[in-house]
Amino acid sequence: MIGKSAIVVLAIALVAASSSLLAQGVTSGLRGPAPLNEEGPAPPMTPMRNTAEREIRNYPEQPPVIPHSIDGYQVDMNGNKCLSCHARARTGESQAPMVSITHFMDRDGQFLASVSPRRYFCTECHVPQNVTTPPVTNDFVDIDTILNRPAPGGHR
Amino acid sequence: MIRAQTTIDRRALITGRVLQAEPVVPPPGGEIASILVQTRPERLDATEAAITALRGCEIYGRDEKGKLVVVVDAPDASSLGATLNTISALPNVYSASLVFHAVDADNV
Amino acid sequence: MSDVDKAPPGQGWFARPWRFALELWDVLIRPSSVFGLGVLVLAGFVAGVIFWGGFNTALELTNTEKFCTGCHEMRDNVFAELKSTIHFTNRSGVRATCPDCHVPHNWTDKIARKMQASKEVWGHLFGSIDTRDKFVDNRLELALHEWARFKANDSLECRNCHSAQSMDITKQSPRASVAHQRFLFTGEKTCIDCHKGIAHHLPDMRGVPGWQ
Amino acid sequence: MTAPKLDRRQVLKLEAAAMAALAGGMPVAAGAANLVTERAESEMKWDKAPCRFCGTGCSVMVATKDNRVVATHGDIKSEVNRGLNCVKGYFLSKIMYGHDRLTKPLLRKKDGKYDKNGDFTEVSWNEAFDVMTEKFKAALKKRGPSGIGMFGSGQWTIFEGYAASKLFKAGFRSNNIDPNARHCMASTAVGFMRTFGIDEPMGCYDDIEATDAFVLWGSNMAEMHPILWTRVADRRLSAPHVRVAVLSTFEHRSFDLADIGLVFKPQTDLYLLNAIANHIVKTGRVNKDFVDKHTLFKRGQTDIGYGLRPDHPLEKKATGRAKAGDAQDMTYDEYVKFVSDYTLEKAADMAGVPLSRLQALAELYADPKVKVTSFWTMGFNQHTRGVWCNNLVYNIHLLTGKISEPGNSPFSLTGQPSACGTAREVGTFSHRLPADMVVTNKEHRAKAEHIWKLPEGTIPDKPGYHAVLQNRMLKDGLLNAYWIQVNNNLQAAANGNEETYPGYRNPENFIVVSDAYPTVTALAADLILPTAMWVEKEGAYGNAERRTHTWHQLVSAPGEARSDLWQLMEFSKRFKVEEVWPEELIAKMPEYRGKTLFDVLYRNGQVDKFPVTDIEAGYANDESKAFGFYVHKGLFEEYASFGRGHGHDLAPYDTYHEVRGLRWPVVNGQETRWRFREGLDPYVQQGTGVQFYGFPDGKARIFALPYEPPAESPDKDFPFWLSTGRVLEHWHSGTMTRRVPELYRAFPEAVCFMHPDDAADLKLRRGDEVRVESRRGFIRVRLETRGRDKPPRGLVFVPWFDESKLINKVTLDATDPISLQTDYKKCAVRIEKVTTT
Repeated sequence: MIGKSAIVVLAIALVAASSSLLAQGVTSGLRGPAPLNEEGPAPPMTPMRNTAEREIRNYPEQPPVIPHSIDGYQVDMNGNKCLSCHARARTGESQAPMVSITHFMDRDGQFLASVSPRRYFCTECHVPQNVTTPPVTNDFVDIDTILNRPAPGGHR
Repeated sequence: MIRAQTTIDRRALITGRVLQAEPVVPPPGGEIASILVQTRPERLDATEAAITALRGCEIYGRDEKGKLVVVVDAPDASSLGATLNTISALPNVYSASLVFHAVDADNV
Repeated sequence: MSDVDKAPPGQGWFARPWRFALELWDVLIRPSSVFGLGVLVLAGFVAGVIFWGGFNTALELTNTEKFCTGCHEMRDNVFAELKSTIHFTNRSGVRATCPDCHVPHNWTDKIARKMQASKEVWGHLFGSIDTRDKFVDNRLELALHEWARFKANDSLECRNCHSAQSMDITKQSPRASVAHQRFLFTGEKTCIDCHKGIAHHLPDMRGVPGWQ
Repeated sequence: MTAPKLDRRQVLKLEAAAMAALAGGMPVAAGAANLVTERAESEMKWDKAPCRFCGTGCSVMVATKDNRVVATHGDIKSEVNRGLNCVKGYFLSKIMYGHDRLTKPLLRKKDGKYDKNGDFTEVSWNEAFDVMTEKFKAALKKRGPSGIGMFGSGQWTIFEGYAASKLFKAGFRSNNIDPNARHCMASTAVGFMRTFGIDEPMGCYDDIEATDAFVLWGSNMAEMHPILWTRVADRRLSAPHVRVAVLSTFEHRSFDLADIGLVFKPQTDLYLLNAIANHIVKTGRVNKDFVDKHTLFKRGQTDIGYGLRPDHPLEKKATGRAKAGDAQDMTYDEYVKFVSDYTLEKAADMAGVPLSRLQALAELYADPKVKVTSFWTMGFNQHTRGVWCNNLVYNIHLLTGKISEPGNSPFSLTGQPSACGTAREVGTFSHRLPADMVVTNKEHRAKAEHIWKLPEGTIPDKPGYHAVLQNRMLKDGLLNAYWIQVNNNLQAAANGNEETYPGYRNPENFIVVSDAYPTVTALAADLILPTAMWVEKEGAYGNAERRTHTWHQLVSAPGEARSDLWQLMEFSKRFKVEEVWPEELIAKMPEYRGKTLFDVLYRNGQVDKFPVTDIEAGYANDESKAFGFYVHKGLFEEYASFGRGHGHDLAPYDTYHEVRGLRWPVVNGQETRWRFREGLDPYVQQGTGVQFYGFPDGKARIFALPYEPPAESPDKDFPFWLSTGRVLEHWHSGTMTRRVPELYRAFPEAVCFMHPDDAADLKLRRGDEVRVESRRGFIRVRLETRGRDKPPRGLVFVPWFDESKLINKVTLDATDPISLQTDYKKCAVRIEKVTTT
């Protein structure tokens, strides 16, 4: 399946490259092979990563990405599906990681008994991940790599 | 508290870690948090002493205007919360704000 | 029949059918002089099958998604919500229709549920849920009924398709696999305990066990 | 086993301590002695900077080590975000490190010299500027100042926008400079000027914690202004009496918090707004005292057209086109009669919304006891009647007197980090000058010329080409040398297939693009200049609540990348006054003879007033090092002199490096949170109570403006409405966010959101590849019938962040005729399945 679509993409790339009047020494991986005045095919939609493994973070302040699918999760005035597993009172049963207690602080720094309403909409900061490889890589280097030391808090 | 688990942990089963020789233990506590405490400047020493006496609390900074940087190392989140509440309830403490929280969960 | 036809006009609405009934009774208790007993028994059986079949067909007609979504209350609210869920579209195209989940499959429960449903017809006629806002106001009550039913019958309608026995946990995501082993297979929880809101939007969940 | 673990925990504790010390503004003292070495070696430097993305203007703390950004997090000291960031903000640390960062100038060359159809070839800055200078001089010679132009941005720093505006309007004497804020904020800016005579919101974000009701008009704050949404959610969920109303043409994430959700038919917002005003009048809830004292009534020009090319049939038949912005005086009674046609019943019917909900919404505004904050963004602004929408929502707030006090606030949110700070306040629009002045006003020009020490008559008196017109002029070959900075207009401008792309590739034109990455706009250019971004330079932004905030340069730009500011100033050295000014102008100031534009504009005794030693110790400043003076401070102070004493007062430059921004006017060191109200705004005269001092009479304008249909509506050939917009995880054209792996994976490619029943009718299913096609162009995209956006039947939504699916080839370049801003929310398309061969 993947191989097949890769061949299709490659073929289109070849056609595009040979037919384009604008032979460009610079390309954009994000644009893909289609010339600017044409539109290429849309690759198939990718599934959400759906595991229980936590992703490594680059620094402690980075919000963890969601390693599982949240398709159909309701987070609104009626209820918060995320908290039905990740809330402090629920983690014993669900075995899900508890929300960090930083989430219990309100805007004025007061410590509340439960998650602060300002943090209610989880997906403002935590996002699920599609199973796909970004066409452009990123050269960010974290402090631990710079200092060549073990990550001070890889898993949180 | 850390205790060795005798039965097979399901998570370990799923992740395949059950095959490793080491006994599977629940993640060691290691809840690290820093708390910024504002106290009455003239009672700074007393407050500092009171906080140092609390389990897992260390003072990492102080300033004469009555501020203290407290780093807490707690075994779990609820004792962290308890510590925070204890500090804010100390006499002469105006406010105790949690600034940073992370879990040093070494389960690799 | 001829008597009825000849009945003088102007007689009361009660007298006519009454006389007809008496006459019919007369005919029915008189032994047949034309058909044999076997024929009669067989005919009675066939008639019974037809009658029963008709009843059941009619009942089953009310047991289709088309019937359910014939009312706008259902079509514009719960059915519209279903459309964006896994029970409407999924990888294998096996989908659940309204009665699959909401009508008990065994007969006595089904009839009981159908009798309850007459209340919904009443509600439709009198417009108790004729706007989205009214539906939303009543959502908690409606949902509580269904949750209670699922809880009481151990999520029977779920299990008609999702048999715990037939689950291959190696094909499930790690999270689902762990949860099913721990709660479902041990009987500690039933499907609806964790899967509320899987096919429709949730009502206000404050106070519902397991929710914040 | 145990040794490395101990280290890890200690490192973590040190980080925790550093964070708390930072929050408390204290130096970090070492903990246990054995940690000192570890600390010294591992210490990161933490500095503040505003977020690079939207107009919310969150402050972030940026950690650097060895000349690299290694971490970022929300700034606890910032009033705006109090320690929070949205997912984009948390990943700011990675935006500069996309693997394909541009590090050398690239020129299209064939056989060793420039050729429009050549391949991009690395060249030196010198060669790049040589060719560019030649092309600009040729265009100036051929067509005069109208032959050159620039397209800038609300992402320019204040210094960059100011330097560019000065270079073009004064140096080259061309008003053909416009920011991409034209696509974003123009309707709001013009709306403010029209109603209040002065730009930008009277309130501030503090309104959120003070209000009883939020009304979102065409704003999906949950995705586009996430941190403000956390404040709205906080307010709604912690104060049970608070209500949230959300209005949109499709259901989106903000509806998750809505008490009153209204999905209305496109364009009928005009109807709803007038109906609410009518409801207020009819139910006797007009605040008569306020209206009498502080407002005037105006009847606006109608039938004003759609900003299309003049030969378009719609323009030919629009009778009010020539005087679109005009208005006549009217009385209160005439206004009452005008709105009486707009009943709630009719409006509900027109808009296709439940009457009960519309009544509930109208009551929020009408009830004198309920404080209301209205928020709006692109649903109002990207609208062929965008200025009208802005005026109409002010009507409602003015009729009830719910304005200029905590919690009562009509508030336009901005999309870009410095749409307010740079585009509007600096005045980089083709018709504006700093501090709300305009090029068409002789006194305003004279004032600018005076401050800039230029001869009278330097600044041209006609507005230049605005954003959409620039593309048309490029295509028509009337604009021949064109410089684009900090934006991606090939992806962003509507009708890209018929206007933008042919314009850029027109053989008569030379297109320069300054960018950090090879965007589609850069790929369509002739010269690409590698550009420093965000904390690779010193900067200043102005957010949506009038907050000006600055940052220091924290790391160096990679390779030969240079900031936009350096590029502008360096380029100005290549023009002698004689080459760009007519003799009679030079004769007025002969001392400028023989000087370069750099000398005249930036070495004028003001911009170069502050020595490099004024730069705070410990910070690099590449531009100042290059030019030999503290460029940023000089530009800022000269710019600030426009507004000081005129309601736009800025604090001394150095102050901004110490604080998390200040909201102008800053008078006697105090920022202003609510304008126009006595006691809250120092500019309001004592005894007036409220004074809308933007107009000399101190009164705001209430406008009678009718419903008029959109430029293009669905028909049998093109049966669907197309609305475009953004998603949470990507910012604008995705240039930065799609290069962050976590954000890319969160929303990898654009999809077409459609109602499941529409999909079923078309025999389409989720995941099918479809063509979204209009009269102008098409794209191919996958169909989505689930997920965060839920369009009603008959409407599809396609986000525009994905450069592999240029949805703006499909959109229509119709604009609001007054603000000249494009309507990206309404055009007609058809959806067809792509049959794979």
